[in-house]
Amino acid sequence: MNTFADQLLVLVFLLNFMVLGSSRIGIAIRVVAVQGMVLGLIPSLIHQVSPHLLLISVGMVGVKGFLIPALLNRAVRTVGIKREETPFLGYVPIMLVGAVATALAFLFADKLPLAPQHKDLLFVPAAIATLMTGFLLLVSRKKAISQVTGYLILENGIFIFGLLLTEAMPVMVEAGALLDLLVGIFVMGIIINQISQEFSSIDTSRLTSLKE
Amino acid sequence: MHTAVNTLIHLLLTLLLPPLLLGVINRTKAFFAGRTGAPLLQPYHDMLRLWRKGSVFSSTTTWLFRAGPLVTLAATLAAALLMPLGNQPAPLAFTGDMILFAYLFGLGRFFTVAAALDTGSSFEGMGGAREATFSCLAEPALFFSLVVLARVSSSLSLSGMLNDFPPAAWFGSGAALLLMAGALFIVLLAENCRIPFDDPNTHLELTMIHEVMVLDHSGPGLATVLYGASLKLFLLGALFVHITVPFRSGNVIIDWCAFVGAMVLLAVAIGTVESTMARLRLTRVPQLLVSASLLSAFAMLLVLRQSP
Amino acid sequence: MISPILLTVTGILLAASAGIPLLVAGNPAKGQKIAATLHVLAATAGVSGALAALARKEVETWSIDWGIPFGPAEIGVDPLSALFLLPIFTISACCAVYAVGYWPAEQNPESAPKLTLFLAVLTASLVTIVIARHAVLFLAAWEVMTVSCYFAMTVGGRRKEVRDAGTLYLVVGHLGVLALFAFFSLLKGATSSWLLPGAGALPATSPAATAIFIAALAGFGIKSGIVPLHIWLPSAHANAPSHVSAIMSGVLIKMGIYGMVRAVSLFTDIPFWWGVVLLAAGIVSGLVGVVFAIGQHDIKRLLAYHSIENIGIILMGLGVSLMGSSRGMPALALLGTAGALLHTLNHATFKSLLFFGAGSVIHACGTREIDRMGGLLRRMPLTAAFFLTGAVAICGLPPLNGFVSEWLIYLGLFRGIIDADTFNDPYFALAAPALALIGGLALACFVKVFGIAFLGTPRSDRSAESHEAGPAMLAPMGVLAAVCAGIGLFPQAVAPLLETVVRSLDPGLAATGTTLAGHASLGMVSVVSLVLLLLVGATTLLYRHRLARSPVGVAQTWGCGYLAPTARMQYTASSFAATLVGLFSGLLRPHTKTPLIQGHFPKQVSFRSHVPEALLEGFYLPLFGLLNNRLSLVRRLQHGRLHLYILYIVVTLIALLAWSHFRIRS
Amino acid sequence: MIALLIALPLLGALAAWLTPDNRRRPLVLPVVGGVHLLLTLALLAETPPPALGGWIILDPLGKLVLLEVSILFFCCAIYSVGYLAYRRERSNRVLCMGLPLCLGAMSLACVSQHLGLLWVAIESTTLAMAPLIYFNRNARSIEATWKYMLICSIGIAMALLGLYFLAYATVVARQEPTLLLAPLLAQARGLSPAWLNGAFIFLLVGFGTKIGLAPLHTWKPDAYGEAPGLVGALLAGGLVNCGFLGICRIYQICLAAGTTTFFRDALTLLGFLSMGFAAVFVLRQADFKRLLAYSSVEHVGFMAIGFGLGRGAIPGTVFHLLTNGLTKGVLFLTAANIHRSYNSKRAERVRGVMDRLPWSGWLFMLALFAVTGSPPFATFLSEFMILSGLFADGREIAGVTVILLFAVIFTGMALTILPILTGRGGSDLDDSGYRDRLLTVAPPLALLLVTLLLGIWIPAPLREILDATAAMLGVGS
Repeated sequence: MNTFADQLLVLVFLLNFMVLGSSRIGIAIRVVAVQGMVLGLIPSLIHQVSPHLLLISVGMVGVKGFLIPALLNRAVRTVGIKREETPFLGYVPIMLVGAVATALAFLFADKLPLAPQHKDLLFVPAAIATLMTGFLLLVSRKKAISQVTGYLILENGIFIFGLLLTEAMPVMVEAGALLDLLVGIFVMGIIINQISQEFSSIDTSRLTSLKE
Repeated sequence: MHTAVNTLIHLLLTLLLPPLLLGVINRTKAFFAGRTGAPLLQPYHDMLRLWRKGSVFSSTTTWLFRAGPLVTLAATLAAALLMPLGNQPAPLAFTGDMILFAYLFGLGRFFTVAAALDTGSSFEGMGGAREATFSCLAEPALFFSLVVLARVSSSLSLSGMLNDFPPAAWFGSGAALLLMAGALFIVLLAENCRIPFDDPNTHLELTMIHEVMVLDHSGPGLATVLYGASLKLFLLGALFVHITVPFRSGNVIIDWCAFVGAMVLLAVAIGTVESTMARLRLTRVPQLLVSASLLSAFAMLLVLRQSP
Repeated sequence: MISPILLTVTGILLAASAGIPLLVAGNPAKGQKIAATLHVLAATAGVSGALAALARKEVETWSIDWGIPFGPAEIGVDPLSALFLLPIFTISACCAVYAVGYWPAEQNPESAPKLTLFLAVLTASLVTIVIARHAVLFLAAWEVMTVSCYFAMTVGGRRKEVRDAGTLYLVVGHLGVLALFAFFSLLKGATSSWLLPGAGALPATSPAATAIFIAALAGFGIKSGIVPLHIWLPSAHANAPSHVSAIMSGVLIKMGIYGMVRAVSLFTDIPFWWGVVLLAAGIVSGLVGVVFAIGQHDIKRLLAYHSIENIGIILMGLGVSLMGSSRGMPALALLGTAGALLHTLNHATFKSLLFFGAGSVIHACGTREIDRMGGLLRRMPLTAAFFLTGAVAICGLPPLNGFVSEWLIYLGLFRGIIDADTFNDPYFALAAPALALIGGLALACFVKVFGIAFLGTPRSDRSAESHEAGPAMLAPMGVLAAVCAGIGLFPQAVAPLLETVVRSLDPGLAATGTTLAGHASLGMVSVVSLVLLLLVGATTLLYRHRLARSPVGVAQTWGCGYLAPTARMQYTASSFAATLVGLFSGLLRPHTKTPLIQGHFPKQVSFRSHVPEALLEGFYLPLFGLLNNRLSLVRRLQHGRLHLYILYIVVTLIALLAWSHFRIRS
Repeated sequence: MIALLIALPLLGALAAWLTPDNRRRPLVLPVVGGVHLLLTLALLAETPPPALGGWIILDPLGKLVLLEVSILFFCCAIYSVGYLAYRRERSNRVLCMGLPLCLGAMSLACVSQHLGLLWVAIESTTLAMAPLIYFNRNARSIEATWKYMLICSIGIAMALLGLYFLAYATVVARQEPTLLLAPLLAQARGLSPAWLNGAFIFLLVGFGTKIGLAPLHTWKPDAYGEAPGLVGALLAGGLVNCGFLGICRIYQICLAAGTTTFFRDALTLLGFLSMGFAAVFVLRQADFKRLLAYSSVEHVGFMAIGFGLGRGAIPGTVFHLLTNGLTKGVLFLTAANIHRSYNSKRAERVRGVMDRLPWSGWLFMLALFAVTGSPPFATFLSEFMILSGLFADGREIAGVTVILLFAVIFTGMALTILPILTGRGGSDLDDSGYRDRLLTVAPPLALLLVTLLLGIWIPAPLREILDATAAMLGVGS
C-alpha cells in the first residue's frame, strides 16, 4: 500500500463534490465515468499485478468508464433532457451536507479499529464519504438517470472499501464488483431505456402512481 | 290432626274470604261517599250471578281466550297453597317457595294478557301492555322485600319468613321494615290494580288497566276473572298483614281470628286510600313503582347493615 | 359396559358423514332424508354415550398420537362433556329433521347440499370441542365450528345484510379464537403440558391464573355473547336460516359457557372477585339483552337478544357458584353451578324450539316482522301451541323447565343472602331483584311476541292465508316441547345428573356432604307444578260443564261503540313495548319518527319506531372509523416517491448504527 | 447431484431461450420443476457429502428452504402453462427463461455455505426477477420494476458492504480471512466486535430490504401488485425464504460469536414495525394484490419477531418459513385467476367470485383462513408454536401485541376479501371470459392440500429436518 493511492483517493473526494454540485446530467455522467476509471486503476497500482487484479481493473475501467456512460448518454439523448431540476435542498446546501458527511467520515474512520497496515490511509474515509455521497444523490435527485449515477457512486464507495481486502480475498472483491457492474449495466441501462420509451421524461418523481 | 284442621281452615279461608274483602272495600268507599253502600256480601252475589249467566265470545277469539281466566285462577290457587295464614304454616311449605309464589302470579299475568290480546281489540291490547309493563316494574320491589324478610327471619320459605317473623324485628330495625311495608303496600295496590294505579269501577276504557283487559269476558269467564282477582288481593294482603301485624298468641283460634280481623282492617285501609286519593296519570305510574323499588332497596341496605 | 367415547366418536362420524349423501345423491329429497336419518342415528349413539358416561364412575380417556409437534392428543368424556353432549346431539338432530321441511333440497338445489354439509361439519366440530382434552385439538375444532357456522349461515342467502352479518360474525369470532390462543398458551405456561389439566389442578392465586381467567373471559365471552362482546350475535341469529339460528343459539353459543365452566373448574381457591365479575357480567348481559329484546319487532332478532339475556342468567349462576366456593359455602357452589348448567340445557331446548317456531311462522308469512303476522293461532294451531310452550318456558314460569333452573339460581342467591356476611358482599342481595326484573321484562316481551304474532286477527294477507307447518317441522318442535314439560314437571329426575357433573367439577364438594336434594326440594316444585296442572284441569272441567249448560253467543269484539274494527286497529308490537322502550330509551336510543298531525283533515302520515344495534352503531363503528382516519396519516408514508423510500433505508441504517453504538457504550 | 440441482434450471432456461414457439415454450417449466422436485426429494432422502471444498453443503436449513422452493416452483410451473395459454398475445420467452434462472439461483442459495456465494445467489435471484415483474409491459409495471430494482440493488450493495466488514473483521483479528461458514463459526468469538457489529447491521439492512422488513419494504406492494400472480407467488414464497436463509446464516454467526442480543433486538424491532405497517395498510386496502403484499410484510415481520425473540419461538418460526411460503403460493395464484377474470384487482370492480370462479373463490377463501393462522391449516401450527413460544419465554407483552396485530390484520383482510368473494356479481363488472381450468386451479389446490396435510400430520423426516434446523439456530439458547 503506498501513498500514491491516497492521492488518487483525494481526486475521488473532489469528484464526489463535483457530482454533488453539478446540475447538468451530462457532467454527472462524465464524473462518474472518471471516478470509475480512477478506482479501476488503483488495485493494479497498489499491489503487484495478478490476473485477478487485472481482471478487476479492466472490468472497472471498461464498464464504468465507457459502457455505462455510453448507455446513460444514449438514454439522455433519446429523452432529450439536459439538466436535473433543483433538488429539495438546492445545490449549495447539498454540497455543504456532503462536506459535513466527509468530515464525519474522517472522524468515524479514526474511531474504527483498523488493521495496522491500513492505519493512516485514506481508504476508509474515502469509502464512507463516497458511500454518503451516493446516498445524498439518490435521496436528493429525482430524475432516474441522476439516481443511476448516485447508485454508481455508492458502488464506488463500496469498491473502495473492497480494496482493503484485495489481497485478503480477491475473488470475493471481484465477484462483488462485477456483480454490481452487472446490476449497473444489465438492469439500470435496460430499464432506463424502457422508462424512456414509456414516459416522456425519465423523472422518477413522476413514477408515483403506485401508493398505499 | 291439628295440622289437618289448620289446612282445612286455610283452604276454606282462601276459597271464601276473598270476595268479602271487595265488599268491605266498597262499603268503606260508600261510607266516605256518604252512601249506605251495597251489602258486604254483594260481591258473592255478583260472582254467582255471573257464573250462572250465559256468555258471549268475540268471533276473533280462540281457545286461549277461554283458557286465560282459568289458568290465571289455577295459578293463583296454587300460589294460595304456599301462603301461610294466621301464623299457621302453609299446606305446602319448602325452601324457596316464595319464588314459586311470585312466579305463579307471573304465569297468571302471562295468560291474562295473552287472553286480552286474543280479542284483537286495541283497548285490551293497551290494557295488556300496561299490565305487563307495570307489574314487571313492581317485581324488583317485591323481591327486595323478600330479601329483607329472608334476611330478618333467616329462612327461605314463606311460612318460615312470615310465621317466625319476630315482632322484635320491629324494634330492631323498625325504620327499615316501615319502608318495606310501604313498598309492599304500593306493590299490593299496583298488582291488584287499585287506586292510585287503576280505578276498578271507572268506565273510561282508555284509562283502565285490569278492567280494560277483561272487557270481552262475560258470564262464567268474567266470574272466574273477578274471583281470581279478589283471591290475588287476598294473598298479597295476607303477605302484607303478616309483616305489619306480627301478632302472636299461643292460641290457634285467637290467631285465626286476629288474622281475619287484620285482613278486614287492610280492606278498610285500601278503601280509605281509594276514597281519599285520586287516580295517578298513567305516565306517573312507573315513577311511583320505581320509587317503591327504591324504598325497598333502601330498606334492604338498612337490614343488611346488621349482620345476623 | 360399552365405552362412552366409542359411542361419541361413532356419533361424530355419523354426523360428519351426514353431509355427503346430498352431495352425491341423484334424488335430492332422498339425500336430505338420509342426512337427517344419519343425524338422528348420531344423536342416538351420542346421547347414549353421554348417559353411559354420566352413569359410570371413572372417566374414560383415549390418547391419539398424531404427527404434530404438540404431543399426543387426548379425548375424554367426563360428566361435564357428557352434559353438553346431550343438547349438541339432540338439537343438531332436530335441526336436520327440521331442515327437511324448512329448507327442502328439491326447492333449493343450489344451497341445500352446502347447508347440509356445513351443518354436519358443525355438529361434528361441536362434539369434538367438548370431548377434546388437548389445546390444539380444541382450537382446531373451535375454528372449524366458527367457520362452518359462518358458511352455514351465509350459503343460504345472498342478500347484503346476510353477508354483512356473516362478516361481522366471522371477524368477531376470529378475535375470540385469537384470545383463546393466548388462553391456551398461558395455560401451557402454567401446566407445562398441552393437555387440559383435571379439575382443581391449578391454584388461582398466581397472576398467571388471573391472566388465564381474563383470556378465557374474552375468548369464550365473545362466543357466548356476553355484553359488550355480543355485537355479532343479533344480526347473525337474525339472518341465518332458522334451523341454523336454532343450533347457533341453542348450542354454539353454549360452547362459550362450556369453555368458561371448564376454565374455572381448572382452578382451586378462586379469588372472590372472579365470581363478582361473572355475576356482574351476567346481570349486565341479562338486563341489556332483555331490554333490547323488548324493542325489537323482528321476531328472530328478538329471540337473539333473549339468547344474550339467558347467557346472562347462566353467568349469574356461575358467578354465585364461584363466590360461594371462594367464601367456603359449598351450598352456593352446588346450587349456582347446577342452576347454570341446567339453564344451559333448558335454554338449548326452549330457544331452539322458539327458533323452530319462528322459522315455521316466517315460512308461512314470508316476513320476520311481528307486526305483519297476527291471528296465526287459528291457522297453525300446533306451531302456536309449541311456541306458547317455549315462550312460557323462556319466561321462567312454572310449570316448565325454565323455572327450575332460574329457581336453583335464586336459591343460591338467597342462600348467600342469609348465610354470607352480606354487608361486605351485598352482591347476592342486589342480584336477586335484578334477576326478578329480568324475568318480568322477559314476560312482557314474550307476551308481546305471542300475542301479536299468533293472536288477534291477521295483520297482512300473507299471514291471513298462512298454513300449518309440515310434519318434518312439527316433529322436532314436539320433541323439544315435551322435553321442556318433562324437565319442568319432574325436575328431580335431572338432579342426579347435575349432581354428578358438579361433583366432578369441584372434587372438594363431595367431602362437605352437600347434596342438591338437601338444599333444593325439587320434589316439592314438581308437586306444586302437578297441583297446578290439576287445578287447571279441574277449573277447565268446571267451566266446560258450565258453558254446556248456558247459552253461548258469538259477537264482534267490543270496540267501545265502534262497529267496524279492522286488523290495523289492533295493538302493535311497537305500541305494546312503547312504555318500556321509553323507560329505557337512554340505553336503547330508539329512532322514532313521529308525524305532525295538523288541520281538520290531516293528510295520511305514518309513525316509525326502530331500536338500532345501539352498542355497535353508537360505539364500536364510530370508534373504529375514528381510529382508521387517524391511521391514514401513517398511510401517507407509502407515497410512492422513490428517493424518499431510499431515505428510509439510509435512516434505518444510521439509526441501527447509532443504536448499536450506544448499546455497546452502556 | 447438487450440481445437477443447479445446472438443470440453467439448462431449462437455455432450452426456453432456444424454443422458438411461444405456444410450446412454457412446457419447459413443468419439466424443469418436476425433475427439480424429484432431485430435491432424492437429496433429502440421502444427504450428499460436502462439495467444492465445503462451499457447497446441504444442511437442514438449506433442505427446508429447498423443499419449500421446489414444491412452490413446481406448482407455479404447472400453473404457468395454463396461465400463459391465456396470454398468447405476449411473448413469454423472458418469463420462461427468468423462472428457471431464478430457481437455479434459489437452489444455489440453499446449498451454498460460503457467504459470498450465498450473496451472489441471492442477488442473482433479484436480478432474474426484475424482468418478470415487468411482464405486463405497462407504465405501472415499469414503475414497480424500477422501484424494485433500485431499492433492491441498494440492498445488494449494503449486503456486500456487510460481507466486506465481516471479512475485514477476520483480517483485523489476524485470522485466516474467509467467508466460509464453518471456519467463521469456529473463530467467531475471536473476531473484532466493532466490525462484526457493523457487518450484522449492514447485512441485516441488505437482506431486510430483500425480504421486505418495514421500513425497507416500500418496493413490495408495488412489485407484488404489478407482477403476474405466479411471479408474486415466487417472490413471496421463494425469494423471501432465500432472504431469510441469509438472515439465519448471520444469526448463526451471532450465536457463535455470543453477541446475539443486539441483532435479536434489531430483528424484533423491525419485525414489530413491519407487522404494525402491515396492519395499518391492510385496513381499507382496496387492491387485493397489494393486500397480499402487505400480508407478506406482516408474516416477514412475524418471523423476524420469532427469530428475534428466539428461544421457544425458534421451532415455530422455522416451520413458518415452510407453511407461510406454501400458503402465499395459494393466495397469489388464485388472486391471479380472479384478476384475470375481472381484468381488475380493485375491490370495487370485483364481486361474486364464488359464482363466477367457484374453485378459485373457495380456494381464496380457505387460503384467507390459512394465512391468518386458522386451524387446521399448518400455518396455525406454526403461528401457534411461535405465540406459545413467546408466552412460554415470559414475553406476554410481545405475545399479546402480536395477537392484537393479528386481529387487526384479519379484520382488514376479511373486510376486503369477503365482499369480493361472496358479493353479488353484476353486469357492471368487466368479464374477460376467463374461467377456472384444471391447470390454473389444480396447482393452488395442491398447495392448499399440502398446507392442510402438514396441519394435521407432519412426516417424521420433515420433523427431523425442522428439529435440526431449530437446533442450528440455537433453540433454547
